[in-house]
Amino acid sequence: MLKILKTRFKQGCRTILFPKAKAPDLPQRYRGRPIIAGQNGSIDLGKIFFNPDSDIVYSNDYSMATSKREDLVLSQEREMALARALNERMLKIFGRSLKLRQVSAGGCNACELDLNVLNTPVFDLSRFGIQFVASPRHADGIVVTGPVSRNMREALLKTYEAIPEPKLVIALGGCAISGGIFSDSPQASHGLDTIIPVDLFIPGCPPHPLTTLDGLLRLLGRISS
Amino acid sequence: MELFNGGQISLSNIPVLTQQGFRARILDRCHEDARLVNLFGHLGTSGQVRLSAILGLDEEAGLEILSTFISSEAAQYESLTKDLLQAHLFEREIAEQWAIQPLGHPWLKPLRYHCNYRSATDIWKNIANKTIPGEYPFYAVGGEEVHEVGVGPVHAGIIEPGHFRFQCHGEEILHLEIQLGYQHKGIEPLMQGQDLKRSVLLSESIAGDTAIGHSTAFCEVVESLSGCIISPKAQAIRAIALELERLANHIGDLGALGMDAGFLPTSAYFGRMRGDYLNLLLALTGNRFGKGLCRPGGVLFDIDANMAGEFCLKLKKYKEEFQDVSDLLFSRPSVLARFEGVGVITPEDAQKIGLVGLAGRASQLECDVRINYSSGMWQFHHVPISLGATGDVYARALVRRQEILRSLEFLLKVLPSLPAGEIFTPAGPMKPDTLAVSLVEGWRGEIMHVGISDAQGGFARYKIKDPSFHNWFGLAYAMRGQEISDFPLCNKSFNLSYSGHDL
Amino acid sequence: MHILLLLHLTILFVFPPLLLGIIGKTKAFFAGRIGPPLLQPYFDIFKLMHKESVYSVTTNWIFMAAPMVSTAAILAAGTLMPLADFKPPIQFWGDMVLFVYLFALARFVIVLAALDTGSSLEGMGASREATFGCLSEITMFLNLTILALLSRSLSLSEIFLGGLSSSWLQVGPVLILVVVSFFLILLVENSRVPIDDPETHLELTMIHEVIVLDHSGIDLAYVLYGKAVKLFLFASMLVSVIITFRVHDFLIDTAFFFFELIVFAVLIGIVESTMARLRLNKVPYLLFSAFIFSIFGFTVILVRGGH
Amino acid sequence: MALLLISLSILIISSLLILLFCRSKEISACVFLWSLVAACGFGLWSALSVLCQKAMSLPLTGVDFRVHGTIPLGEFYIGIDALSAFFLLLFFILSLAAGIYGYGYLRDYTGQRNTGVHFALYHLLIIVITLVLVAKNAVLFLVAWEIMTFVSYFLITFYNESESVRKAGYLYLISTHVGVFCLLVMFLIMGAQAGSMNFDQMTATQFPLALAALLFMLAFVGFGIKAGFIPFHIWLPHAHPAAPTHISALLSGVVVKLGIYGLMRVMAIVKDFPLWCGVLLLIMAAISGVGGVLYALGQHEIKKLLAYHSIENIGIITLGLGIGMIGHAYHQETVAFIGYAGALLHTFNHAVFKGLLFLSAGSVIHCTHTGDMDHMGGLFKLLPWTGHLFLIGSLSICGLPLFNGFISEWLVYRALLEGVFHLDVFGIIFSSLAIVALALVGGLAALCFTKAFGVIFLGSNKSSEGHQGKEGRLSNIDIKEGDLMLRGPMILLAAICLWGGLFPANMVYFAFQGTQAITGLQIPFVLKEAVINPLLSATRVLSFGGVIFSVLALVRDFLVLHYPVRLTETWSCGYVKLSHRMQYTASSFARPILKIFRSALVFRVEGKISKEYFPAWTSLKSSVKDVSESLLFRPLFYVIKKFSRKLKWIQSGHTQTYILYVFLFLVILLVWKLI
Repeated sequence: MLKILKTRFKQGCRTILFPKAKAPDLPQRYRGRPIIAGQNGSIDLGKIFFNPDSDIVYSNDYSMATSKREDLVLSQEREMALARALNERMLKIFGRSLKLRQVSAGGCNACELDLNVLNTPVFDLSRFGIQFVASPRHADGIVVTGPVSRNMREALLKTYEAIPEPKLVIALGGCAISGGIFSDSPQASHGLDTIIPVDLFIPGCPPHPLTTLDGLLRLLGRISS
Repeated sequence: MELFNGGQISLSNIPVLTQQGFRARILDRCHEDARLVNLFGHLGTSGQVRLSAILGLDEEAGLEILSTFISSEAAQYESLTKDLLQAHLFEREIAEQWAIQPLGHPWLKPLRYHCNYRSATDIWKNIANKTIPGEYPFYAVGGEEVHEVGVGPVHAGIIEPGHFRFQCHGEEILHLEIQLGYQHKGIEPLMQGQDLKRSVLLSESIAGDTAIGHSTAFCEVVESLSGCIISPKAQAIRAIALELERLANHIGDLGALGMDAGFLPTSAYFGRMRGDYLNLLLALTGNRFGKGLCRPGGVLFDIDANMAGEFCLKLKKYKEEFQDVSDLLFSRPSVLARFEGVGVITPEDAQKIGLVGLAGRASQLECDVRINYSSGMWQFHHVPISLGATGDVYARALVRRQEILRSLEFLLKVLPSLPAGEIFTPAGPMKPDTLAVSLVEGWRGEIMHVGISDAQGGFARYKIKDPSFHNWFGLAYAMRGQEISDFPLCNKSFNLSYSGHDL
Repeated sequence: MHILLLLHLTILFVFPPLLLGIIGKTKAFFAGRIGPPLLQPYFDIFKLMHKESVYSVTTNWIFMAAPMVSTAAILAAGTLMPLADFKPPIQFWGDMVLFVYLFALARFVIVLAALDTGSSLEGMGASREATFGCLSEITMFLNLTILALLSRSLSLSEIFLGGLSSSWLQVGPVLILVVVSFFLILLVENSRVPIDDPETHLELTMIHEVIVLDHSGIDLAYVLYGKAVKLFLFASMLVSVIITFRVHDFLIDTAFFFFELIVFAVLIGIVESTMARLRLNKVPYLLFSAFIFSIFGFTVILVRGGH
Repeated sequence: MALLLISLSILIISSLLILLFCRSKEISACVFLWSLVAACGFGLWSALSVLCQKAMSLPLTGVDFRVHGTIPLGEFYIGIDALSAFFLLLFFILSLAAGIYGYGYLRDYTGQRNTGVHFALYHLLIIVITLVLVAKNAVLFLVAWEIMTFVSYFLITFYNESESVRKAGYLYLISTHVGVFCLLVMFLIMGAQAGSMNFDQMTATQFPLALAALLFMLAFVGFGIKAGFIPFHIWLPHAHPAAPTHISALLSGVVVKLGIYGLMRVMAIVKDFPLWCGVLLLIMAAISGVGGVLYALGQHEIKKLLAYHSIENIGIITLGLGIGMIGHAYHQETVAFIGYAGALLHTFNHAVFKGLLFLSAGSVIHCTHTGDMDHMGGLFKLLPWTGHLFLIGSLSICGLPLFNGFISEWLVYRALLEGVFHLDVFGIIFSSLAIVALALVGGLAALCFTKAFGVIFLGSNKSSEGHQGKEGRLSNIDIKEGDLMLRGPMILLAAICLWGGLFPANMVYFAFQGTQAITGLQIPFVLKEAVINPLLSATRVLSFGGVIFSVLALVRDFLVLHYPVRLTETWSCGYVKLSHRMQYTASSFARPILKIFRSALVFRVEGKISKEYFPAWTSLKSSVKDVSESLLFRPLFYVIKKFSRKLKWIQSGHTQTYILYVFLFLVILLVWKLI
């Protein structure tokens, strides 16, 4: 008991104060939201791999989640439209309590791991009333990762079906949004929104936990742009 | 024919045996001191399927390669599995990929549910057209009193999909069969072809948690084929990243083990500490999983003296923290009571199943690529092998703890004395019609990539083997006679990759 | 008098989910995080009331009715339990038997509802719940017998409202044993660590969640609420045994009672943070030791002649 | 009394009529049905009229019917006191229900047996059981008892085509005859002491304590075998499943209870026993209760499970009796009264809900053609009536509030708890151990019935795919609910269960009447109030619960208006192809608890976990072996068999020898009369 307390005080409370305070700085090399350099280009956040050896210039900005698939396409002309809060009725229901079920549908496990990170004390998703639950019956939405492989498609639909209305769908990571790196494979599909309606797109390979958190909080109206 | 880690051999130099000779040779060698490291098929020049086996001679740091041809008319051969358990999944894989029947295979069931690579009639009558992984002939214990528990593919936790079918009576598991394939994306065919830039990205996504391990293996194959020798600094940075990856995952696993044992503090602390290492990887590579670091010819990100110093400082602090928290975990009797004696794999079983990596070491198998097949950085810095004695969850946790400490020591030794030099030397074109192998000790164990180049300078066949491929059967076997409520804990102690298995 | 009864019922209906919130906060403290808000259980219940209910085609009305029956049974049991100085609305000689049997009824229907889904996962939860439940019931009865013997009453309200006031001085050790045994029973009955971990959400290890894996919407809200009330009732029973001291000032006593309950919830949080779970096949040993504790207590009374 | 005689004569006449018309199935069945209804109606009327006699101050009053010198040493002397009336009440209710059910059940019977004979035997059984209950002469009692044994033997072996049924019948005969021997000795001693074989004189006689103890032991064994105390129970789980359903119900509900009646009658006659007798009864009760339910948990066959539950409930009844005797020995009449009343009430309640359970189990077996629970599943949708009725029976037998089982268990608890208050250390120890045993029995019974109900009626059918026809499995098509003749009796019994749970006052009052007959003492009005009032308060708690339930249901209905309900599959982790094996079996459900009690049971699991990497086909089977059967009775029967072989010379087979035996018997009788 004493040992536990001692360790506890050595560890301290590590939860970041985000969104009330600014999020901790991300390192220089972090590849966040791309900067549109040229005048002619448009970049689809759902299709890029955030790899360093591409022509894209990346900024340090982690907020990238959007409510609509087309908002992920960055272009010179307009400001990026980040995710908007749910409507008032949905916010009344989910504002303080949102239970999610995660469905891993053919990804590489990186998105899953960084989603798990949100449950660690640092990000502490539970303080917003958001929690991951075992049964879709208890859930208010699903977070889908991976390119929805052919073998997972039916299981995904079953899970979606099992969740009581009203429900949310969140596509996490480039693979879920567009098939990502696997989009050439006959085993993968080309975007979750071609299968079920999606409420939140969180791009990245995998998305940084802050990107995910930022997206979720925007959806719940905890961060307004 | 002898090969070494990172070596290559012209296709024409690979010995071709008769089917009987092939079988006899593998069985002979594996009943002595060798083990089956890889067994795969690829198309021969005349349209026949060529089976190649790679045997590992752990003590001599050598690999033996041999092959045989299977004619496409009589697509069958006598199964190895009935005499050599290690071949079990390899043969199922071959049967699925090439529609070749291993005669007498005791457990011939589909693996990933896809069309075979030579467009022949499936041995399961076109399994790929049926509703996917629903049709699977599970082993069933008879009697009306037995019930089955099916878990997955959508699991309770945030983990990858797979289906576990338990035959239970009360809480006792009579038999567990694991059916995977849900994560199948067809990576191997995608890797084949000319676009190496795309292939390296794919290699980072074979298993997201082992991005460094797999991309290193891929780069080594390409470098071997193109004769590119990378600089010591690049080797060092790869090794550092690999160890950071190991640290992050091992610590995360210890946290998850604490979680499944229901011990709250350590699971929270370890969960956070895992993030520290991921953040180091983020600082180094710009990605929390190290995606984008390894490229054929070296690495894309440098560690300068500043960064090395900063890393060292942080790692020292992290080491202290780790010791505190792991002491807490390993000193709680209530935790140890959960760990001990659960999911035991005896050394004999481990050897027969062919466990590799961490799970093997927990069962006293001395298998560590960094030591047995050392290459690159590992030739200069030896990491002592960490062995467990009991082969249970406790041993697997303990091996993790030891490896964490040893990896930290390694990093603290390597970081201050980084070699100078370039980090990237562009690789040239690949030698045609050549086979190259590379072995990397990922955090789960032995990763093996085999690349066979075609005449155009791309890959004609790319074979990936994640350590999980060897170990899944070990997990299923370890659960016999255990309580079903101990399964999540035991599963976590192996923490195998679904994606790495399903490809 | 009617106002007091009304107050009793108000506390019974409103307060219970807060205990879960307090436990959550305590655990968050040990984990070094901020943790869910204190009122999170209320938010969850509110949210669930605004969701549809999904039923399996396998189920019958039992599945639908079970959460209501069990919650009603638990709340009915609450009408027998004195809270602070509030006399319960109903009391009679021998009501402790009804008290325990109402919990048994609640468990019975929930177990049936679990079997109604025809899934082996729920079956697993049902089997565990039923097994541990029937083992904890005997200790429950033995403890209540001891308390009845000490307070010379068969009515919960008389036992807990002053019936034990002199017992701590006379047979303190016995009460300590009873309290320990009660506490273990509380942990088992409410699926807390070390029997079950409310934090893990793995089908194969759980009891509390796997048994209601298929419930959704308002049904799930009832289940969660019923569980909170059950925990509340057990906690107030235990608190009433531990602290028999009263200053006989209505406000102070009431405030003190709530303070005790909060401390108690923190205590549960601490237990959950400092212990790992038992292996499921070891839980019967825990129950057995709870039984042994109360047998010891009982023996001491007989030897000391405290009756 | 006159009513009862009318009832008896109806039965006698109609059984003769049935035999007369037994060629015609329709007529005999029709006569059977209406005579049964009439006879039971009159019988119930007579029993109720005795129980309701508020003015009855003396327990043994009632109008007697007496025919002198009809039997050697005895006379046809019958009379109804409150104890008899109480048992008559439950007996007529159950025989009415079981009889109607039997009518419905056998109407479609197409086998070899003559149903007319069966019906006549059924009437005969009612007659003799009535005689047992109202006999006021020991010889009459014994004669009726003996006839009853034979009649029930013939009824059990109605399906005597099968070997197991015949074996069960023999086992029943042998066991009960060991009992009858004890009873004969007991009554002879009583008669010798009292100088008469009439119960009246016996009651008036004072028995010395040592003799009382001897009598108790004889009664304990003699009636214990009938009642099925562990370890005398071995015939019971064999005989009950073997009999046709309505006979099982009657056996479990009434015939077994006659053992209890006998014990109570002996208590009424002898009154003062040494303390240890009560303690022994209490211990045996605890063993029977816990043992019965544990054995029940290990059963796979529904009727066997129910049969073992009879043993369990006999245990609960006897707990009440035991604490009553202990209380009486301590002169703590409060404890004694409540204990006896609890025992009586539970006897009644058990008869009702066990009857209900047997009848509904019979319906299930009738539809599915199997008794193995692991072959059933999902029947709630196919057999909604039977399912609901079985559910009510289950809730009652588990003693859960709202149903009658709770009331009688509450009384037994109350008696034990009063025992804790009123007795000395010794008494406290035993009564509190009995509380623990009762709590354990209650918990285990709940476990057992969640298992039985859940596995039989809930989930999905375990034979729904690909297995039809194999091992006598059922297919869904031929599962149909029985008609009103089958349902009606069950509905009647279920209604009594609910009525007894919600309005307990009447039945408790009747039980007190019976108690007065046992103790021969007047129960103070205050005590009656002190027992009945709390039960009324309990009803208030339940109605409060009912109000809460309605509020919750209203809230739910309101919400469902806005968020409608949706139907889909059971969540199965997203797996595509489910199998019926993916649900809990009865055996799996009970395994954890059986494992915990494995030291007390012989719990065997056949079929080992294969250590092969790729195991070949194996199968698993578990069973609970009845310890007393294998350890006690098999050796005992062996000895008896050997012994009787040595006595074979008596049975010489020559007519002359038998005539000699008859002659000798007559001489002995003559000598007795002359003395």
